[in-house]
Amino acid sequence: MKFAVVVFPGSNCDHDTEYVARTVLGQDVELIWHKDSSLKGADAVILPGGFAHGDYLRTGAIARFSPIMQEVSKFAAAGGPVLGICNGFQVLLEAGLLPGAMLRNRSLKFRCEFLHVGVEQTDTPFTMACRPGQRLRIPIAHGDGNYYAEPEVVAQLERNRQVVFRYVSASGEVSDEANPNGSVNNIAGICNEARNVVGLMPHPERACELAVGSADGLAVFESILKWGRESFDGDTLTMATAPAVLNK
Amino acid sequence: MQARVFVTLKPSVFDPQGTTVAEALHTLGYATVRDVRQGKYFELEIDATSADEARRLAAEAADRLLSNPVIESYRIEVTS
Amino acid sequence: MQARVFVTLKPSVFDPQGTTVAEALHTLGYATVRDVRQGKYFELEIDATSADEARRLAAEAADRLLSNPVIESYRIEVTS
Amino acid sequence: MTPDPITDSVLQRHGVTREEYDRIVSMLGRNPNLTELGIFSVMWSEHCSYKSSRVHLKTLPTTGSRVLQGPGENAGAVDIGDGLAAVFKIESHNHPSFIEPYQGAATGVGGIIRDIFTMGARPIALLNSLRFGPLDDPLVRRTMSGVVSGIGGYGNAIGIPTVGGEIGFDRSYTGNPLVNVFCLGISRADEIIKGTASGVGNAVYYVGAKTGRDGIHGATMASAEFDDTLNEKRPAVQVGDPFMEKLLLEACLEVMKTDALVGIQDMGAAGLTCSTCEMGSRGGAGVEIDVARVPQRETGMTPYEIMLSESQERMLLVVKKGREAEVERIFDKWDLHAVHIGEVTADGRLRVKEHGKVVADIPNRALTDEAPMYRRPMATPGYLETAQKLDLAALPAPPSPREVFKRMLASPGIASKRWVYRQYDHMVRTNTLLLPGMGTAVVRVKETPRALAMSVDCNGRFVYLDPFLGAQLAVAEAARNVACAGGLPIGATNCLNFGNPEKPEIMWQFGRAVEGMGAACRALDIPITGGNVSLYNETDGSGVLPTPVIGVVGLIEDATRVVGRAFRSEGDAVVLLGETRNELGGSEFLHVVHDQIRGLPPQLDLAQEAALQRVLVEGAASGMIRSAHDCAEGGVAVTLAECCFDTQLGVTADLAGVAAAAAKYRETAALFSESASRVVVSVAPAQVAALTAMAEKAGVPARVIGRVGGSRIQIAVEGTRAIDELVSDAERIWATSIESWFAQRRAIA
Ligand SMILES: Nc1ncnc2c1ncn2[C@@H]1O[C@H](COP(=O)(O)OP(=O)(O)O)[C@@H](O)[C@H]1O
Ligand SMILES: [Mg+2]
Repeated sequence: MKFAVVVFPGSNCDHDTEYVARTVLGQDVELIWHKDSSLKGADAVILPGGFAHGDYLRTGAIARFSPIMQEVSKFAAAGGPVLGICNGFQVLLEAGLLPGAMLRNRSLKFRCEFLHVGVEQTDTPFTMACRPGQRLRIPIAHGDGNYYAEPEVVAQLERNRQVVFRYVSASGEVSDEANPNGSVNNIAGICNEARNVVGLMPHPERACELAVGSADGLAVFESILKWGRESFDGDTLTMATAPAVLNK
Repeated sequence: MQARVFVTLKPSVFDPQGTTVAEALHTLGYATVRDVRQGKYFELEIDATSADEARRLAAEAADRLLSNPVIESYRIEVTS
Repeated sequence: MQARVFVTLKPSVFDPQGTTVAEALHTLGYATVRDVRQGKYFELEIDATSADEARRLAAEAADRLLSNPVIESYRIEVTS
Repeated sequence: MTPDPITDSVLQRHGVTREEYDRIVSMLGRNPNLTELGIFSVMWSEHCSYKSSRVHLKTLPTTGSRVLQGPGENAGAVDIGDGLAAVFKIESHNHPSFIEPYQGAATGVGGIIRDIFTMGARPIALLNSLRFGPLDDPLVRRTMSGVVSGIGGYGNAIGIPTVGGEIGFDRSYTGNPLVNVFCLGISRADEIIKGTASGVGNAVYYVGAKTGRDGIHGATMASAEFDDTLNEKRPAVQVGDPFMEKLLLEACLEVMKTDALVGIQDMGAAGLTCSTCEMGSRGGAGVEIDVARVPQRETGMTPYEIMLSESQERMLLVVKKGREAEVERIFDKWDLHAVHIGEVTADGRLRVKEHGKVVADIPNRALTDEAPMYRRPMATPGYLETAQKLDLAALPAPPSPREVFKRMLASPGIASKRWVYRQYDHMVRTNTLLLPGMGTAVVRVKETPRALAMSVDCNGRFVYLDPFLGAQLAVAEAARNVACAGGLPIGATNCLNFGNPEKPEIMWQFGRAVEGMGAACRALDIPITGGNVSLYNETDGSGVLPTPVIGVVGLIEDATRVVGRAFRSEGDAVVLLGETRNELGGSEFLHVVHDQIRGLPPQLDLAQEAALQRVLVEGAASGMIRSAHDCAEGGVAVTLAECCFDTQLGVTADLAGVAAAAAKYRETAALFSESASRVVVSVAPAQVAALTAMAEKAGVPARVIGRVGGSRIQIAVEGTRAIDELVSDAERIWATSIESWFAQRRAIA
């Protein structure tokens, strides 16, 4: 499979994401500069973590105007899998590809640590290889991860099963103590209605080798590969079949 | 011409920064401060021929960039 | 009573946020925006009997907590 | 040029003495104008010229088979195999961090990062060493809160992990916190880039943030004691822009891959002045620039202001003639505009023009190599004799061991620093093999089998009580920490934080500490490849504890054999390497229980220390040692507890008594003595014999003191139970102590 990792000025997890795709998973990856206007034939797009444009103004606010975002939107509209990790999630929110917005962490502090998230939905390209309810031990590292949406929007997300990841305790409970930033309903990650665009605050790419503390994040990347295998038609990946795979 | 844009969180959105400031003020003994909301403030120096033009421009900038309508609203003042 | 406190970086202090916002606006085609300075904005709801009292209180809060006199200055407006 | 009249008050404002002024006149063969005086004043300030410290620093060992770059460049470098180099340095930002904690600390991080990527290395790790006053002071909490946010705010945004550090607390730092930041990067050994200007006619480029009036006189401020004129000096604070620096970092590394670059240096203290004359001086060339071409943020800036500005995130480059377009293109891609501001000349002078008119013209060497150097008078401090006396027998009896143990765990110097490191992104770049709290900071070097361990250390109490020994102990501790993780110490950098060098007693502390540091580094075979001196750390005349921080880098050949501090398995044997003596002088115990800094620091046998470290490195490499933790503040008792916390495995141990201590302190000494060269390790029971044999062969005392297991920390002294706590209870005390000071409301107010 071929991954595109978008590089905004200020992205800083671009190389980590590339490393996982290329070195840990042995896939083809291309780093795509934000001013490019092509995704270079990628099968899956990842917006990595970091501080695009310094996160000045609001996280993700300036990045959404980058030329590449038009391509990302088109790719997403065609059913292509798009993953936003941390800052990438924030960009997807600002770009309107996912609903809601991010507020400062309720502690008002940046927070970096390993924690647990529960995988609630396994019909997205990024969770297909997970067991429903699977707990992943992966780290967060953000100052603005306090997910917010209007109550109706949250209700709709819940109804449509669009909450993909939730912060949970080590034993799997959804509790306030397990919520690192104040996100509504402990939301750690969501998908769009078509389920092909996913954003999450924790960093799966930082948890893909036991040497760095956990390999649980691999589940996310292996899901993409599984999605790829199942979406193949002959030897070309056809976006047209993607929704079918997801709805199986 | 100068346009001032005030961006604040909508009333329905919890404002952790404002709340913390309010609590800190209470700790410092300012019991009469009932509530604090924190927002952003922008001063835009604009080459415009009229206050209206400056205001229109600032509003566009606020809509497109300076505020996020999901959580924020804004107000504009123009001075010269 | 509401006191509004505007905290801005002193004119000589570098404002990377404002600069970045200005550049973003230029990229979006707003060439007439010459300069942007970004600051903080606080709305304090104060139980005060006079505008003067509210202003005095807000100034004290600004001095002690809301602004850092080394790099920032502030301005206060009181409305009711 | 018509020389401006230079009065005494002008000299005073520039921190230039009459003698120094006369020297300037004779070097120039004429009176300087004001711009030139400004240039001299910043270059001859303590901060840039090291005029009080150079004679001492020259005695440090700086060479070794692995040293690729010693002191003198922007950072040092050592060979780590596979054709790679570790490039590292530590630097202070103490004074700015007191004035504006967030920005002061943030720009400190920005500055040291530039020093590393300037050498062509990609920065991969940050550490910091911090000192504050006691936390019960709200002002101290505000300072600490701001400093920690600032370090995180910059490092997190630029995407370099802050993987470790240390923090100490003492009253002497209340008005003068220490903020020392260490950065390490990796480059190809044969592609290290230097800060050199050479090749007549080559272009001098400026790139990065525009120049403003910020930080003018920053360098001279950092060299002046704080007093009540502080307010006037306040505008000298700079605001950092990590986003700009991230662009600079990426763009510079990309430019360095071409061979279009001759040299590069960041504009740190003394900005454009320092970078131009130092690059010229290193290359034996001259540099001519026109300040009118320098991008400016404010209008009406004078040449004086432009030359002295300390605006952050700026770099000076010398580009080969004919390659300019190539370099400009790379910067353009990153939305940075490199500006051609001058040329390299043959005459060895720094020539500054404004719209073509010469406004300053000074021989480079007068500003650098020929800057004044002082051998300042030294005198043994008066406090020493009394302070070094400690008579345990005369002290009241200590509280119960259990009580002392709990108070020690809660003492901010010992308590968990989680509140701090949780605010730092310590995982970005996915190299961090031991996260903060799990042991010595270790990062792997991708694409090689290796890893690097790093530790920054200093116990200011020890240095205060005996600067020579205290500095030796700092080196020994940092190297030991690195060895605990399995790292062979291969290089070091230092940051020497002292008071006012014009006071003979301070200068004595400084001189003795440098001697001690040099002796220890020689004995342990650790070259010092660079560092930083921060003097005048005093507020209204009272100095900080002398704090020579050392940062040691260790090489781990096999990144899969990294040793952490936490116990790993139930049933493992706990072995104490080294010997516990009656050494409570300058200890955390005396500080916590008796609020005193007294006595003599622990003795140090450097040969013994070296032997211990060899055992640790070998024991790690062979996979025999499963966990290792240095005994430092708080002694064996605290060390054992810290080994339990991460994995929640308990321990049962029985310690030997310490005969030499006064009877009522024998138990205390066994538990809390801070004797050097000791490490608590755990090994599988089957490995005990092999480990003890290895230790014996090396001449290192090794004694099995207990075993891992259960849910309690049970420590006896000669069979008598002294401490017995649930791991979880002890951990709660230790984990929440610092955090509780910063419960939201308290922290901000
Ligand atoms: N200023 C700091 N920045 C980052 N990490 C820190 C800092 N201070 C302490 N730490 C981390 O907290 C842990 C405990 O620190 P410390 O008690 O000094 O270690 P040790 O027990 O080795 O003496 C270490 O992992 C250390 O790296
Ligand atoms: Mg410690």
